[in-house]
Amino acid sequence: MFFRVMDKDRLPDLVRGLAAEYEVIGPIAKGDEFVFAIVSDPTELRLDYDTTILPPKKHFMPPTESLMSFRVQDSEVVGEELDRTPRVLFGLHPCDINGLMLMDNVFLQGYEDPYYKARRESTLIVGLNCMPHEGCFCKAWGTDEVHWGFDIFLSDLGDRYFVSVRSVEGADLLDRCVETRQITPEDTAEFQRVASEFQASFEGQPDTSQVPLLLDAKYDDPIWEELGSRCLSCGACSMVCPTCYCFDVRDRLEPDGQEGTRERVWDSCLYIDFAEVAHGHNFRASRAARVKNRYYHKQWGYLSKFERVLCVGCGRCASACKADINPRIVIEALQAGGGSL
Amino acid sequence: MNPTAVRRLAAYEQLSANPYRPWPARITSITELTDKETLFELRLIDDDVRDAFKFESGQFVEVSIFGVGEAPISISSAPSKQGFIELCVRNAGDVTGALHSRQCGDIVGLRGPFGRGFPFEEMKGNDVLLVAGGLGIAPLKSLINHIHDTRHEFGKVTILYGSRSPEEVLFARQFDMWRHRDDFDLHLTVDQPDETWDGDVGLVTNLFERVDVDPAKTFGAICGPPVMYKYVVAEMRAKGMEADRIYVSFERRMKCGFGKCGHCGVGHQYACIDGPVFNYWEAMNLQEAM
Amino acid sequence: MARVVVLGLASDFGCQVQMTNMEDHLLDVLGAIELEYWQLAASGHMPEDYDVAIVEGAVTTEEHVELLKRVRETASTVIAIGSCAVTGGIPALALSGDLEDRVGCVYGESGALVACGRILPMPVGAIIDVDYHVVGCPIDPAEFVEVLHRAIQGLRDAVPLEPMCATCKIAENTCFYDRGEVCLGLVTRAGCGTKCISLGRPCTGCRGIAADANFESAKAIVERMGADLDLLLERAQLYNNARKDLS
Amino acid sequence: MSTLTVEHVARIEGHGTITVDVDGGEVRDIRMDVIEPVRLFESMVVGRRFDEAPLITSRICGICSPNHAVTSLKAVEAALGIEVSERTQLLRKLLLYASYLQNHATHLYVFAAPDYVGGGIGSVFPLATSAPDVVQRALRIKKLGNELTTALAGRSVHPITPVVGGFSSEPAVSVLEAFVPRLAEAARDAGKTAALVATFVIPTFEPAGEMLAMVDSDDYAIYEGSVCALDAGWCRDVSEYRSFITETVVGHSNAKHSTVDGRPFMVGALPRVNQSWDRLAPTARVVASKLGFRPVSRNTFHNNLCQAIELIDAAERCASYIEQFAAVGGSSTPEAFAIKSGSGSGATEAPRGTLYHSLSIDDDGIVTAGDVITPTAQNLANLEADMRAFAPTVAALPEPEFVLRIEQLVRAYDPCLSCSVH
Ligand SMILES: Cc1cc2nc3c(=O)[nH]c(=O)nc-3n(C[C@H](O)[C@H](O)[C@H](O)COP(=O)(O)OP(=O)(O)OC[C@H]3O[C@@H](n4cnc5c(N)ncnc54)[C@H](O)[C@@H]3O)c2cc1C
Ligand code: SF4
Ligand code: SF4
Ligand code: SF4
Repeated sequence: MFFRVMDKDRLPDLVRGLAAEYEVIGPIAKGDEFVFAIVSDPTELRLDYDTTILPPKKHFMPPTESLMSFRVQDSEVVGEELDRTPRVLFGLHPCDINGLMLMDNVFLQGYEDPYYKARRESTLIVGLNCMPHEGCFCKAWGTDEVHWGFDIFLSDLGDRYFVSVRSVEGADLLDRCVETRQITPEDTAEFQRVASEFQASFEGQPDTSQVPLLLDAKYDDPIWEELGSRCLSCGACSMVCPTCYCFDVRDRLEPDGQEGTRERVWDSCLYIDFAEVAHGHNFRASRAARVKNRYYHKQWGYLSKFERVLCVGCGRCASACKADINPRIVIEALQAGGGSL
Repeated sequence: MNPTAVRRLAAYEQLSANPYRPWPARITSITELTDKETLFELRLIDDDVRDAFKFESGQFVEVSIFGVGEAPISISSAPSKQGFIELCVRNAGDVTGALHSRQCGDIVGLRGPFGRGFPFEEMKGNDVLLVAGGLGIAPLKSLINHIHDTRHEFGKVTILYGSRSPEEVLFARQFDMWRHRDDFDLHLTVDQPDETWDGDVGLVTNLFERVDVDPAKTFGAICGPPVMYKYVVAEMRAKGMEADRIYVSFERRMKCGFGKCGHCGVGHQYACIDGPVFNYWEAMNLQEAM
Repeated sequence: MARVVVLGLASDFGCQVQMTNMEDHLLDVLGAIELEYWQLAASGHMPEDYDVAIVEGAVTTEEHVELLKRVRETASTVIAIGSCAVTGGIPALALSGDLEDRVGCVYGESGALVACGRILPMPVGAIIDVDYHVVGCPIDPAEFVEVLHRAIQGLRDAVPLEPMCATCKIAENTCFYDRGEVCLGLVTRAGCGTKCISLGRPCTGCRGIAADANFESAKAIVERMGADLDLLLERAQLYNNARKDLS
Repeated sequence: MSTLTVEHVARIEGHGTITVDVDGGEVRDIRMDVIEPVRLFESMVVGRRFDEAPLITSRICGICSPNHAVTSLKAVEAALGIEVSERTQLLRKLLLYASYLQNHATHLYVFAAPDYVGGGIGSVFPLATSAPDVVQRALRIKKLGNELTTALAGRSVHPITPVVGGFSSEPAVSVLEAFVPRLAEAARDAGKTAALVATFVIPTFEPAGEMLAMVDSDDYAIYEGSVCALDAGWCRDVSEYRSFITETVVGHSNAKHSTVDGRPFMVGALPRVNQSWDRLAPTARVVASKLGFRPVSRNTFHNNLCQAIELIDAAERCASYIEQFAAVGGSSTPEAFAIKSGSGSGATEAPRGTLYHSLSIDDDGIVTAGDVITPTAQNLANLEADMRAFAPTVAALPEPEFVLRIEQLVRAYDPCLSCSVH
């Protein structure tokens, strides 16, 4: 990794430079909130965003995507396209970059997922530092920082960005698109100051040190029933989660019934039929069992495989959940002995 | 490398390049077993893909019917038989129903094989106690046939198989013949007998009174409806078998078959890649397993 | 090929209009079936025999009841389309209060003349078994075609069981409850792509209450978010007045 | 005496049966029985919140739902004293006209044409093979109308975005502008449609009914204007509709019958073109004239041709509204308003004729009374009068021929029976 400094007023140059070669996707405003969307004009970019409604996973695994198209009559695959559009995801916060790396574990290990892989390989990541907002508990998981998983990373130093360059592509890009300069000792000092300020501004992060242990111990805790009675089984939490990856596969026929598309669509383990098998046996028939599964899978099951927890503490699920089911509160309640929230 | 090997390797790479992509296979034989279950013999159409397709007993394939969907189905034939696979399929919904309406010569899609099968090599030299309930016989049938094909490498082989009624006994004809063999100790039981039934009546667990087990040199293999496992395992344990010598095969909802879609979670494992065959020692520690 | 008839009970024909509103595909769809009777689009008589009956509209007369019974005897497959047919829809609003009063309100003293044979509105499923449901007011043409193909192939009915909020997040909408406004998406069957919400209107529940809705929790949410609970309950009736369990 | 019945007349919206009493070759009586079950909408809005009225009454008719929604909104706004912005009005007009495109195209090609083309083929579907270009043209216009309504209102049936005081969301100008070239094509398609309709062989027929339509001094009236009677020569404010239209319940039909000044009357494309001829888009007038249409025509069968003329007009007008929309400022965001008691009414010209809604609201915004008169309800008395006048002139024809002629007359009205029995 090496470092450069870029004056803030150069930002439009960088974005335009990128846009000449890539589809640039960054945070823009939608109503009172923010979304990642194609940026057609650098002034649309809202680098002051707190969080987005959907995480960047939608650009690697769209909510609905075609796996292949087929002909019914002779069972032939007639089309199978990998999306290799050159893209830049601009302005990702550390939690979301960490989220992507957790997705990578699933989709790039074991059987490689060609669709995910193609998008991942053709996408550059430009990271951006942030300040914790109300719902963040990334620090509790150690996902508040990111040391790889990006091509370049911008840290806001007021009138300039401290640019960390991680990849060759990142370095090339910077060279081609925008004027930067060498870092000075003052820049480094300021960079450190900003980083410390960031660290200091976290308040009341939950203690997650015992989470796997707690989950093991509290499998039959009444807390799960309480959460279950509230849960709408709506799945909103899974949709907005940067690390929820479950999907369903459906065949859709064209109106003439001759050809069709096999599609992958986002699914949620909170839906009632997620674990139902033929003849109606449902391995998680109760809402309580399904809510519990979300926590066990994320903070215990995944951990057992990849030595990380499948949560980056972004707080999106808590704000999407109308039933006020919030992992942070659940963790704190379990830590406090369980029994009720 | 010789040209054939190169070609096979290429086919194999193709097979694994996109694990979502089904390969066309032809239905080469259809045998109705019961009202609801049918045995399908399938052959992958591409020669090289077919040659590259290797599997173990207990593994499954995703059967794909374009326009309808996919369903995980255990391979019922033995790995020792190559060039085709047999699937014993119950008509239980969309895909399995559509498969039942297909005819000999029709083409469907196949992906796989997926999952962990039974530890065949490890079982060699030992006694084997296989317990099946209903359709659970499908994956065990592969193991039984495989053992049959290498019978001399195994000790005592006992099969306990429970069905709801005589009409629902799968592979009845074959088992009928086997009942009179002395290299397989086969016991069939039904819950609801009719006048034609001269075998045992009652749950499959009742059959345990009749079997002698040498726990130190026996492997257990279980597959059946979700409610069955707990009771069968208890019987095996009562016979002194260690948890790590018992293997169970689980059914879960599955979409991809290789650890991505998240549907088949059993505790912290996935039935598709960590199973469907689990060592009971592992399974014991999985929440929601039984 | 499946022989298909299209029948309308009490409705505004909106769903049948939607069936014609897939101009690019209408002929393709018609190529995949044998359309034997469709009063809206073609002259001809209802045939004696057919395979698939597509029924729009709520049941509001004794004649409808008789017709449906005949249909069920004849057709191997019955598809109910639209809220009127599936939940009773807007026509079922007439269930509240007294039918005679209502007739009087609209037709005055001569009401008795027109109300003859009129019964309380019901969904089709209250009279006969329905094999497939296309929900919504109006139905979405693409969803209709999808269900039609499922029916022709004999696949199972596939109305989403879960409520709307996940799709709403996929559409990246700001939740109405964050503004203190009542939205029926909390309990309404998913599958429309949250058209209304994405266009700035809260869900009015036209697809019917989701099979797996948690109505009790929804009520608690509305109160906690400071929205109008009465409004939630009233809105829930709008398309679900034939259900008695929503209060 | 014998009775001839045509049950469930095809290719009209709703269920109706024609009954003809014949005595020794003479037609004694002829009736249009609207067997569409009573739907009681006016009673259903009572007790609901005011903002649900447009949503509920939109379900009176799936074909002209934009008209019902907008008309009901006008009634609510009149009751609450809300003035909507110019931008909102423009969007509403565009919405209504876009729905004309799809309505008239559907009626002319799917409902009416099969009576005339190829010697009465019964449905449009055979044309897909015998005259694919005709079907393609029909679908093109219909699709454009649907897509434009969808762009404006979220879908073509039961609009989503029009709300009390404005729109909950509006399309980007660029989205609408993309329709302009297609509208130009649609105008040409509509011209060809008019030429096709002009080839329909129709009888000379001059019934005696009155004709009512909204008239606006500076626009072809669909969204606003006063109601004018062609023969009587008066114009009245729409809010007085109850004072000039008399509704009566008739024994044989679930729809009420309407009269004005004691006479049956017609509403729809023909009365509109007759009264607003000068305000039609010039191209529409030129095409109509070339095809030999001159106002005033009293021949009911000309209603189809007038629909085709309106199609041309609608295509032209939509394009010009889009242009105006790009230029007009302001906002369509719903106006702020306070809930208070009041009564109000509104009217628009639906494809089938003038549509009236009125509502009374109490202090809490709850509807206490509702009233709707649909175009078909207004037309029914006139339709029966026409049938009585027309039937004897074709009574000598063989029965199938006779029935076809009577059905042609019925379809000329483009009746919407489910609407009529709201
Ligand atoms: C590893 C493994 C091996 C297997 N081996 C075999 C085998 O050898 N032979 C065999 O026959 N089967 C086997 N199965 C089971 C088989 O996969 C299922 O029966 C099959 O997937 C059913 O698919 P389907 O499309 O036919 O049914 P579907 O149409 O998918 O119906 C089944 C599913 O849909 C649910 N469902 C049904 N109706 C509804 C409804 N109205 N609304 C919502 N949900 C509904 C069912 O409960 C179930 O979850 C195996 C399963 C696994 C996991
Ligand atoms: S579980 Fe919730 S907090 Fe954790 S990563 Fe997912 S959305 Fe964010
Ligand atoms: S968002 Fe909340 S209510 Fe919805 S499924 Fe998730 S936990 Fe349940
Ligand atoms: S309640 Fe309504 S607005 Fe909120 S998330 Fe659910 S569907 Fe969307």
